[in-house]
Amino acid sequence: MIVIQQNDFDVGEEYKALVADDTAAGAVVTFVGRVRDLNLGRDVLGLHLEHYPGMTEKSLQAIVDEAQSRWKILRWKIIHRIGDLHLGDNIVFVGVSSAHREDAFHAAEFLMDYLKTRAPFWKKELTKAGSVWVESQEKDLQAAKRWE
Amino acid sequence: MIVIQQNDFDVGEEYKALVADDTAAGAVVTFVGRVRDLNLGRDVLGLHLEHYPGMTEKSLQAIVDEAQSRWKILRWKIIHRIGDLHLGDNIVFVGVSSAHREDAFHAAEFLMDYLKTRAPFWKKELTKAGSVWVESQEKDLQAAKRWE
Amino acid sequence: MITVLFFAQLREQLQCEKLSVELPADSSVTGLREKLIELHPTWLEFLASDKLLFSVNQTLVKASHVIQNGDEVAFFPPVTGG
Amino acid sequence: MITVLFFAQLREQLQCEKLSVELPADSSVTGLREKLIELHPTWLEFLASDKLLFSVNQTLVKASHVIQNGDEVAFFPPVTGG
Repeated sequence: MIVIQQNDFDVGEEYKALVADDTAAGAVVTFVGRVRDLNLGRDVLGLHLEHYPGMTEKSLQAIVDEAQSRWKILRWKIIHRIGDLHLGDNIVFVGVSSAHREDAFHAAEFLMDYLKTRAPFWKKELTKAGSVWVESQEKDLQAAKRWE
Repeated sequence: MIVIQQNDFDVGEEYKALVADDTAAGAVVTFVGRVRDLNLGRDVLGLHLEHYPGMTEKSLQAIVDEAQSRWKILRWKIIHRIGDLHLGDNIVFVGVSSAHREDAFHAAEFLMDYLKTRAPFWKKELTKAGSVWVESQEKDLQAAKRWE
Repeated sequence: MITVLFFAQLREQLQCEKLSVELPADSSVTGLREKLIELHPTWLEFLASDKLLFSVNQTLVKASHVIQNGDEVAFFPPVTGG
Repeated sequence: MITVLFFAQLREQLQCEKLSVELPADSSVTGLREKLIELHPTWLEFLASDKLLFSVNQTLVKASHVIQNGDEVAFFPPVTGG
């Protein structure tokens, strides 16, 4: 399931939903991305997250479809927060369950690498020096290229 | 922290401990391994997990030391259950926080691959046909070799 | 009629979130971009960036993609979510 | 005196979890294995497996590793945790 919301999420509840009544799920990987204090040397106080309603969900579904064609996934969930976030807040959750750990690890990492480079979200950082739109990073493009 | 215990663990609580008061943690990866119903074609009802007290903890610490020499890890935790487990029970938890997702993903996957091949735990499967010690698997050795 | 959307810093630079425009048949995204610059000459420096991405009906496309009447076209900078 | 431990199926096969044994100076793990088979001839088929792993004082070692008086030596099958 793909969820775009302002509200926070609860990792414990998401884990429970990924495995509830599923005794085939031998491996579960979760990833959480958070607002951290230092990004590329800038002191970050918070973030504003913008997205493209409709296209964001569509892009994420295409990324999930691609992951499912590559790995055996039992259940998955992607949550991405939008709006104003503070230091230490959760931004994104990706959870994948599978019979085997290789599938769960690789699918989760792939989902994050593609989300970072293909899903229409934009971050504006609030720092002491003012607010500035985050530039895309070459290392994220390189990370996504590993899967081609 | 390394914990070997019979009791279950709570993924939500473990996530909270990994990030509490740490605004440097931009990325958190958790892995949970569970007792699944079908292993190598056998219908599994449950598991008995044996370990080598003392050496198990020492082996896991060596694996964590190796991971810390390769990736920038902020916090980490490994929990492995022992004794009798049932279908769908959690077996192992690995959690890693880092500034960046590559470090968190790779460290967590490395910890699991090395735990699987180097930490003295042994599984006995309970199936309808009786109980049998699990054989080590070539694919786990291959997974661990990727990191050499 | 074509609906055009702008996001993130591009939206702020153009001071425009959404507009509607008439295009000749068989116009491409490049043609739309030229039309927008013709209508708003000050947009040139922002719309000329070779880093901009384009979507038509919420799917990423190349600049040569041909636009149909009724399409929703968006221009935006490289994405930075996650 | 050397303390010897067995784990998992090996412990069940030998019907032994722990024993103490005297060894000549400079004995290796291989020497200990030979000594154990001498003391318990029925253990031959189980201790002969080339898949067995050995640890001395809770660190994995090779069969050529020399054992000191007071060491804790363990024999066990390949690990299967996680």
